[in-house]
Amino acid sequence: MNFETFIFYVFSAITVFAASRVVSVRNPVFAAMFLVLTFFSCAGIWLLLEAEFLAITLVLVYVGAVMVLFLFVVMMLDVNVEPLREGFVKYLPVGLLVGAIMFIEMVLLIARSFKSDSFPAPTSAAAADYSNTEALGELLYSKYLFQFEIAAIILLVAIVAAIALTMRRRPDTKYQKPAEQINVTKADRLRVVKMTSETQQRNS
Amino acid sequence: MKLLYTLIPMAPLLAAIIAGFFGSKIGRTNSHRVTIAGVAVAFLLSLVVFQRHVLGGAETFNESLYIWMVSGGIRFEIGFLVDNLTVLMMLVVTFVSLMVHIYTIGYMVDDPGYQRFFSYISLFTFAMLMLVMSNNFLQLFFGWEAVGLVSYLLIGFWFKKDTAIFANMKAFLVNRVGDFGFLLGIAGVVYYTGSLDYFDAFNAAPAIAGETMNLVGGAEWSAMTVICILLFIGAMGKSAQVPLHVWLPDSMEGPTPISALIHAATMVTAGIFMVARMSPLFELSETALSFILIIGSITAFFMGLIGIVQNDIKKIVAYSTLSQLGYMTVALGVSAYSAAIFHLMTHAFFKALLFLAAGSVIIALHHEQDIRKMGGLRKYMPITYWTSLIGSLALIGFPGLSGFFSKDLIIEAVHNSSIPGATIAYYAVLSGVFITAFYSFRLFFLVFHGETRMDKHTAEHAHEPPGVVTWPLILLAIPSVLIGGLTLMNVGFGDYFGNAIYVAPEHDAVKAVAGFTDSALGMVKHSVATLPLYLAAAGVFTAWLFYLIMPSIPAFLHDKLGFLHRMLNNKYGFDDFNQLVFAGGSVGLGRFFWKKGDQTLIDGAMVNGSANKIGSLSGIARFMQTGFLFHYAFAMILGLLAMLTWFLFT
Amino acid sequence: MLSLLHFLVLGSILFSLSVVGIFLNRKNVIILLMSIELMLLSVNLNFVAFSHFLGNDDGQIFVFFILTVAAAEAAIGLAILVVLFRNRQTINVADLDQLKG
Amino acid sequence: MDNLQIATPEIFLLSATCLVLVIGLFLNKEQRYLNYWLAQAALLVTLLLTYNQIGEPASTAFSKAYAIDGMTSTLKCWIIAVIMGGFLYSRDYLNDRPIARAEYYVLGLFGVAGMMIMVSAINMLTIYLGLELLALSLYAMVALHRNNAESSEAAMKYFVLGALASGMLLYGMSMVYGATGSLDLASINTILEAKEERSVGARFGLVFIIVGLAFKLGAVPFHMWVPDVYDGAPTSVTLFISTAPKIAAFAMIIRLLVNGLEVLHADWQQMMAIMAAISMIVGNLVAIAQTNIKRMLAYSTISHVGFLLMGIITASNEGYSTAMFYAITYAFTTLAAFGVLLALSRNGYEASKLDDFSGLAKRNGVLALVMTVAMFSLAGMPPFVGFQAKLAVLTAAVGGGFLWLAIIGVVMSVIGAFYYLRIIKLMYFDEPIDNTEIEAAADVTGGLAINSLAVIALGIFPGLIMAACIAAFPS
Amino acid sequence: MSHLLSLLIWLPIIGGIAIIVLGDSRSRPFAAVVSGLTLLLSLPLYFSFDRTTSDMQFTELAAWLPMFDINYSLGVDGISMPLIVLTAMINVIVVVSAWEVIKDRPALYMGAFQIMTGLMIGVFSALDAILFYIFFEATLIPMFLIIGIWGGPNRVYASIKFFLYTFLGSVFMLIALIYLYKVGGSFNILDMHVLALAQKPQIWVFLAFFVAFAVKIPMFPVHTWLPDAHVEAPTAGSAVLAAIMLKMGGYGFLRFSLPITPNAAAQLDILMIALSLIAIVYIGFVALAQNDMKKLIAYSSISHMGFVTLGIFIAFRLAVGSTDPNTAALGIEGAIMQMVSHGFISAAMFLCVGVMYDRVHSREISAYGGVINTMPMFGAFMVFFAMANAGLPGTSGFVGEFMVILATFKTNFWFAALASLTLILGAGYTLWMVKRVIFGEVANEQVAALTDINKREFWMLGSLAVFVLLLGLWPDLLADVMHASVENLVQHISISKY
Repeated sequence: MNFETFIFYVFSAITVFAASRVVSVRNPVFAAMFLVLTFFSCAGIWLLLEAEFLAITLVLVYVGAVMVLFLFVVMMLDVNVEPLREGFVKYLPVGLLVGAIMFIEMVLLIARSFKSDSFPAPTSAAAADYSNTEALGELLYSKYLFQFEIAAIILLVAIVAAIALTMRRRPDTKYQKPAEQINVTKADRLRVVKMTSETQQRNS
Repeated sequence: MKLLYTLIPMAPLLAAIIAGFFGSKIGRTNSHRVTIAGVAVAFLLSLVVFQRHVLGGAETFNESLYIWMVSGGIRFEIGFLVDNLTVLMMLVVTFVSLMVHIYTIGYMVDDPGYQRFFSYISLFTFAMLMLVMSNNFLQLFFGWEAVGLVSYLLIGFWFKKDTAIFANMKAFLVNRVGDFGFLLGIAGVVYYTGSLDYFDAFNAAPAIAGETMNLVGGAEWSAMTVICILLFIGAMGKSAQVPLHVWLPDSMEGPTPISALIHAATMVTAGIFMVARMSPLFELSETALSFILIIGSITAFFMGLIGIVQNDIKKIVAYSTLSQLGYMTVALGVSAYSAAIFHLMTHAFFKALLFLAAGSVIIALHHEQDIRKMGGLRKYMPITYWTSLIGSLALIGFPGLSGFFSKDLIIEAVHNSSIPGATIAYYAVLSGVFITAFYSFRLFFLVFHGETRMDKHTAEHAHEPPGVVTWPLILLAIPSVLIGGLTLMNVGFGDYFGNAIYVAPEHDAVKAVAGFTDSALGMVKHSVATLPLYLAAAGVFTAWLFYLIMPSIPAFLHDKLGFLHRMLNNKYGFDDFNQLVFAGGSVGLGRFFWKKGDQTLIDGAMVNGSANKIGSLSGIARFMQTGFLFHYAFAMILGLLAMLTWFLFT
Repeated sequence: MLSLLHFLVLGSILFSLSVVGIFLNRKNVIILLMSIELMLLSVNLNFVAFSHFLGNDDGQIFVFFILTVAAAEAAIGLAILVVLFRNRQTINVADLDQLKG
Repeated sequence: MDNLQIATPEIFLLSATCLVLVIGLFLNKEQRYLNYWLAQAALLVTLLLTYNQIGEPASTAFSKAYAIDGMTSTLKCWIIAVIMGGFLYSRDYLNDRPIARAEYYVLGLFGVAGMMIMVSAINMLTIYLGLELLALSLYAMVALHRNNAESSEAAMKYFVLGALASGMLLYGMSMVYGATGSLDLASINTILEAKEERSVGARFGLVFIIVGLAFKLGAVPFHMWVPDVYDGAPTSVTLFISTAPKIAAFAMIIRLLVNGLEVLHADWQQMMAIMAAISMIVGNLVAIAQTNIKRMLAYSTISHVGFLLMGIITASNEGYSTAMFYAITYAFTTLAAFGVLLALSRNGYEASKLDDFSGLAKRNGVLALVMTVAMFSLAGMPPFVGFQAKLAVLTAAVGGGFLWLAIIGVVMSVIGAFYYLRIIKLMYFDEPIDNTEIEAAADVTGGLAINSLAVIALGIFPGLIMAACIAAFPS
Repeated sequence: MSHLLSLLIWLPIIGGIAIIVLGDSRSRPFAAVVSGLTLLLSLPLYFSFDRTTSDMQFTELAAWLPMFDINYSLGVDGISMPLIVLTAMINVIVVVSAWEVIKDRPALYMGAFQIMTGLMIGVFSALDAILFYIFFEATLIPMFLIIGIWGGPNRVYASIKFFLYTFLGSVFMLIALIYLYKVGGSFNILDMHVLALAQKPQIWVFLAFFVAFAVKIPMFPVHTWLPDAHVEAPTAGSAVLAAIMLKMGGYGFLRFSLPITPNAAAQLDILMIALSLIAIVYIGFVALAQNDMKKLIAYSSISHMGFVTLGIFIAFRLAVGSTDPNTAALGIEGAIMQMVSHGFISAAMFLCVGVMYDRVHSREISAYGGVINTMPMFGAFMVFFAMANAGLPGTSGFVGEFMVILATFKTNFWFAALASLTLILGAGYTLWMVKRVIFGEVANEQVAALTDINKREFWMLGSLAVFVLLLGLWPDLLADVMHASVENLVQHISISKY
């Protein structure tokens, strides 16, 4: 077992542990934190695979933005987590069984599909001046320019959608409207009511 | 010539159409004028035909009028076959019809359906003529059914009477049972001979005499026997042979003229005519003849018996008709076709006479038909009395009158026949003579003799009906007396028919009779030495004794032989049986099929059942859509898992 | 020596864990979403591994876009969650059963 | 043609959409109707631009990310046309509710762009992005009726399941990429043809890809979002989801399974055949029990997906063109049905119960007639186009050896006829429960009339579209 | 190349649409014009029909869907032509019958019938299988609406049952047609006739066709939609249903089952014959038990259609074994005869019931009695048509039954005997109804208040009576035109297709 392999197993262990905690802790906040851990360790594995740019992006974008968003929402909604855990134990065997079958089948199929001899590890490591970021950047802005634009649109959709869905004028918020305040006339505010005197009223 | 033959049936048809469709426009008088003219033309032209064929010895006429259809190599045609047999039938039909037409003027004078009635009877004359003049099975069946239709219409002529409309439906349906056989018989003829034409079929018949068909199990039946019996079943329906006789007594619900014309003189004899016409076929099957013989003798004997206990004047005559039809059938059974036709002819006259006379009585008594409420009418209506007497004597076979010749000929023929069953038949027809005489004169004595049992009012108004009624009686009485003697040697012994009737030499019972009678007079003389005459005399005497001299005897017998009386009164239970088993059974079966088969099994279990199944399945399937997001996700994951598994193992 | 299989198996473990997560946390939408994030992570791992072993950067580009889209997805998803919570005062999946049948 | 020319319609549409978005910010309540007209104008121009591309020779752009070929322009034209119709029918519905904002139209237009991208994409990445563009727009649109609990519930379900499906699709794509080393569909097919040992991995990925596709189409057992989303979404959005995206999904299937993985057709044929059969059975069966028309139409969609798949599984050009025909005709037939439903929902009243159709013939004869035509067409009765579509896919299926599937299909369509007939029965045989006259705007009525006439005309002369479908997949 | 058939199809369809568009006020005269013109146009079909050839005549051909080789191909032979003329005739009667009676949405009513007429003519003249199927199915739509909108109290159940039942049957035919197309490469019916098929596919194709046409005609045990549909349908709907729509099933057997799958007969003919006989006898009994006039006539229709199928499938026995092709022709011609004749008679019977229903608003037999007292002219018609229904010689009802019985006798005596039972049963249920409804004393006040038929009704029933009589007295008018085609058909089915 060389060092790389060791590192791989360490990170893998952390990843698997963290991922299993994500799905098994009771508090969503902890789940989010374990997810962050998963991402971190995964980023480490990606580094092993010479995907430096993505590893960084994963940490920055995912952990820095998406997971924070998750946490933000979790806290904002302040949900009572107890009822959400109902049936956890009841479904544990089923979930594990399904997961196990899924895992076994996938491994069998993967093993059948991607035999190591047909996918040899790259013989030589990249040159020292090779920049993964640069390589990706070049691809992104040439070959994948069109997709890049679409991605931009998708983000725009997300913005529009998020705003359209969540931004609201609270009806109980009070606003000042200076223009209207100035334009007020006497008639708007004052009303002279004609009424009979109280004595007459009593007599009638 | 074709035109002449065509004109004979067409004249009454035209008259029927005029009276039927425009009757209300042209009025009553014109209606009867036009129909009588139509029938008269037919009668006169029939005389011309008689002159040409019988006297002039013209060739048999056999031509098609038009091609009805050609299909499957079979020609369906409408055409005429005129030979001596046809001529005889034409004369009888047109003559009796003419008489009835005239008679109707008087009989139906008060009826609101006057024009309709004339239209019907003219239509009937047309249909009957088409039947007898046919040269093929198709047209025969046409006429067969057409007369049935008119009979249906006429029995139900008084459509408000429940009994009448029941009777007409019954008549039609019972006839249909006969037609069921008849049609199959025709189909058989077509199958084996490939033609509907009489002559083609007759010519082909001997060749297929040996053919057999497998009906039930392994037994092979002679095809000819099957065909002949089937055809005869048709005749049983139309000619009211046991057990299909049940409609005829009920048909007396119709106006009396049609009882005379249709249910005595002409239509009911169509079966007899048909079998005679088919003699080349029937001669090929002794079994069929035997069957006919048995059926005929049963009818002749047992129906006569019922006549004894009836009290309705028309019913008595009707049972007498049944019995006489039995005689004719017996004659057919022993291959004495000529005798059968001979009796048909004489019977047509005297039975029409008897019916019309009965009608005359009925008119006189304001539609009273119960003979127990008559009596002593002789003094009120002499013409009716005398013509009735003639008719009755002719019926019982008083020597010299027409019925005597024909009936004795039949009895002798049966006596001489070697067809299986002839012995029984002989005794049946012989005892029938006594019975006939007895009920005929029971009727006669009760109506015309003895004390007047009518209420006073009726008695005062009883008188001889007008000339239109009496003249037909007189005109029918003449042939009733004479026709037998005149035509015995020709018609009775069959020389007259020439090729029209074929009798196999070994069956020829009439020839054997001819051995000891050489003339009409000779037969009269001979009769003195035979049993029938004495039996008839005994019958008359017994009737006289019972009903005029010692009325206590019938009452005594009634008490002592109650079961017999009841049985006869119930007509051996045929009606009840039919009503219960066939009518009730069919409707019950239909209801069972409908409720259990259609509604419960097919609709309930299969159609709606499957619909309901689908509906409930749908309801169950609907529950799988629980609304829970995780279930949806589970479904997707399990779907994926299933596909993976499937993929793993292929 | 690390082979492609190592990484793919790790990916399949993550995938299976996400499936288990869906089964176990069926009532909590947020953890459901996190499970799906795990699934995406396994996909990304696959892509990166393939990219490495094939010597082909297209896979990494794909991962880049998946990350982008996932971010957008998360934004919209959480927005919907917020809307839902405002309407229902709950994010319990078991309460989301007005639509069924 | 160079890159930009090929993508002109999309580029225009996206720019126009941004414009609509910006202009929308400056419109006050009274001017909001302009959103509608702007969106329609954008679509119209896009339609013209796309129409202009019909008949252009096949070519690719952006490093083989994007293409026009036989089917693209036709499908896009129909997508745009259907959505234009959808906007027309939805207009008054939206105006009556607090959703008629610029965002609605903007999201809709983005969705159209996503669909157009899905149609033209010939690269797995592009397909994924197009798909997500559409999906994200739809999630948002479903939830757009913010104060409506059902809408948000539906959106939540749609979103979670959609994300799950995307995850699975992506997993499949990763495997295909791993097996072939390419994202480009054409090269994938070439590589798989050349190197058979690679196909095992691709087949493994195929399973996941099929799940993703099946979800998008709504095939059983990945259909469960369909009824709930159809039901919960605002009717105008339901219309949107149920029409054009089916065309786009069809295109996506063609791209992935045919352009990319046709070598593996033996595998996906069988899987999808079974899915088609179950979809037809479940869709029709459950539709019978529905009392809500939107849910009923949802299950009807599921069953129609089965028919659509029937054409594709034959893995023959004949089958593809018939499926294409099916997708297009299904889209605009459903359009008419939802158009009527929208016309019935007025002023806060949500027409969704079957009983809302009671006696419609007496309340508004034209609407009833349009609905009748749509229902008969969906039931597959001649002479409506639904029959021609069914005939076409059945012919393909029988020709492809899927006789058993064809028989299941026709038997199920008989069961399906029942619930379509029930609507007609309600409209014509029953008396109205509510007697208020229903008035639809003249242009809406006109649009519905043209729509239903098209259903009839194409039923009688299916060659008008069929020719284009055949040309898209020349054999 | 004439466009007569096209005109016959499209004139009523377009006319029908125009009627609906023009609205209620002008619908009646307009419908009269459309139906009259259609009838006029149909006459040349009969009079300039070439009786010497079995080829299709008045053919039209236009490419329609070239990709599937589907053509707009029309033509008639001696089998289809009479049915087209019959359709045009009944159509006129329908318009007349509804003239004053239909008050609710008359334009839609008239329009629907005109459209249906066009579609039905299309069914009988299509030479392309898909074209045939389209017309065949499309007729369901107007009929569904007619039953559902103007029908009786249970109309919803009846109309949906009618629709689904027949729809279920015909989809199998669609599959069979597609299969044949895939095997033979053509949707042309005449090409299918000469297509060689092995035994097994033949049986399956035969069964598929069987389901479609058996439901339509209808045969036992898939007949139960008919009584419901008939009972609930408005008068003219019942008339058209019985007179024309059922014939589409018989026509289908002749045009598809017989020539395309003759060898399947070797194994299935006995089943077909058995079902036909059950229809004749079993349904005859069921009819006897009915209390509702329309139901009774509906059951009688099924029973009569039993003769059609019997005649048709007897041909299998006779022609395929090649014992007697001539008689096979007799059976088939008998079947066609029966179809045309039943077209007139059943229409007339339903119209008769309709005449009474319009006045009393009841179809129960027990609600009537002694109708002839107040409606003598009507009573005469009713009795006449009842007799025709019972197969009285001289009316057209006899001809077909007679021919079929003659033909059946050749296969088996007992078959013929069972078939002949209809003589008794048919007369039984028809006359029993007549007895209870028409004859007798006036049963109640409603009957007493009846008025006899008016001129319109007189001409309506009268013209039908004329045809019933004409065909009964001179069936050669009809038989003559079909000989060549039927002989060709018989020759065709006597050749094995392996």
